[in-house]
Amino acid sequence: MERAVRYLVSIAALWALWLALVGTLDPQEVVAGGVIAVLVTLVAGGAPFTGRSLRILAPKRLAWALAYIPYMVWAIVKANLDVARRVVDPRLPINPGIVRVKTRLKHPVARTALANSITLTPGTLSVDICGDELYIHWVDVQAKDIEEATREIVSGFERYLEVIFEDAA
Amino acid sequence: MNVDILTLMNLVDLLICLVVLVSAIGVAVHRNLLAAVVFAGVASLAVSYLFLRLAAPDVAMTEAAIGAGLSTVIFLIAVRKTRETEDGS
Amino acid sequence: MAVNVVIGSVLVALGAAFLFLGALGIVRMPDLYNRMQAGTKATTLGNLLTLVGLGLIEPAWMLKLLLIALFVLMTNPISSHALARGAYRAGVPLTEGSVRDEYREALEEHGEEVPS
Amino acid sequence: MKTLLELALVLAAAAALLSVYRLIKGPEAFSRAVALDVLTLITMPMMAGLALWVRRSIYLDVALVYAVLSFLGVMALARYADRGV
Repeated sequence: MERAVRYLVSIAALWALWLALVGTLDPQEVVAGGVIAVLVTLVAGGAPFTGRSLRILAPKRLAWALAYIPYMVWAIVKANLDVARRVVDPRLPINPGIVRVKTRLKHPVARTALANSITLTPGTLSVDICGDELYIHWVDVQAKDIEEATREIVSGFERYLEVIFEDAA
Repeated sequence: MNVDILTLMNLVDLLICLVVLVSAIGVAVHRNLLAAVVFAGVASLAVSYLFLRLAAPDVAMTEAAIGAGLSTVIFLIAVRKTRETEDGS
Repeated sequence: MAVNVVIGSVLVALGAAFLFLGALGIVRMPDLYNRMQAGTKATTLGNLLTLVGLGLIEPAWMLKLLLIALFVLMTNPISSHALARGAYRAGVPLTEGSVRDEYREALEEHGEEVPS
Repeated sequence: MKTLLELALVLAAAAALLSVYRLIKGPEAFSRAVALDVLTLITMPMMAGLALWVRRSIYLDVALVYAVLSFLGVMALARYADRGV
């Protein structure tokens, strides 16, 4: 049962992607997209939605994911204004270094999303993940120790990503 | 400053031609093969834009697939299997 | 003049300005990692704004342009992360004025060789 | 509105010029790779703008293909530095 649902979700997602890319509802394209979506799903064994990640479609998680979008957009805009200010300033005010932070997230997808979010936000660029520690290049190092760095960089995203991806929350 | 859009586009085309020239020279002169691979990627990017400008989207798409995807990966595999600089270190 | 064309043009110009700032960043910054900061962030937003602006000017293409923008938004941080990691492990140094490097300490703790 | 689009084109061309400077100068191969990444991200909106100018939506597909494949190329470069392709 679980397996059949997974296959159906995969087929629907691939079909929707095909139709979005061709941009028409011409019957030819609809039929071709359906056939190719089924073939790809059978060959890949429902790979895009394996294991427990189907549970990501629960309403609470979707609501938090929707709330995450404006938060992220605001963070990206802030990041860019920050970069613009630093780049056009003739004195080039930077104070760079690599700091270490800790994350509570366990799920690999959640960690990937966290690293991506960190890269897109003000002055930080994730360099490596090992275990639950992230190494982050920071243009303007403010924090003195690992707790402060974690609070400044990671906590804001963790609050959302924990609900969206983790089981415990 | 009221520049006609056609002449502006032609100026940009000239700039892109210059980029092709510069990156081709870069491929030829660089001893570090990794840098040469990057230059080849830029050359194929610029050539792809020029094909698009000459109203040949299919050729541009092929150039993108071959130049940016396939040849970069194949060059990197070849460099890894042999050596990193032309002098042999 | 239609209002969507006006907003779209403004967004395209703004996005091009951010692209320019990103390129200026990679020229002015002193080392690879700082360059990558400017390059990744500014060009991602510039790309998003230009693509969405073009979509507003031509609403029929909005869906496809949004797909391209979403793809860029998801892959660009990954590629810059991978590039930064590879560069650090290949021995590209931080700039002179860097205040701290906890990554090197951790790598040395794990007994991994880092060329410098 | 045409003026704004012209301004955008000039800014994008100037950005391309700056990143070509970094491409030539770049002390190590990875700085050049960053310049390649930025050049790709500049070229994609230029391709989309070209699509708008000639009103052919197939030009957008070229930009999409370019986005996918340049990601692949940069990832290959990064993996090369790490432990081989």
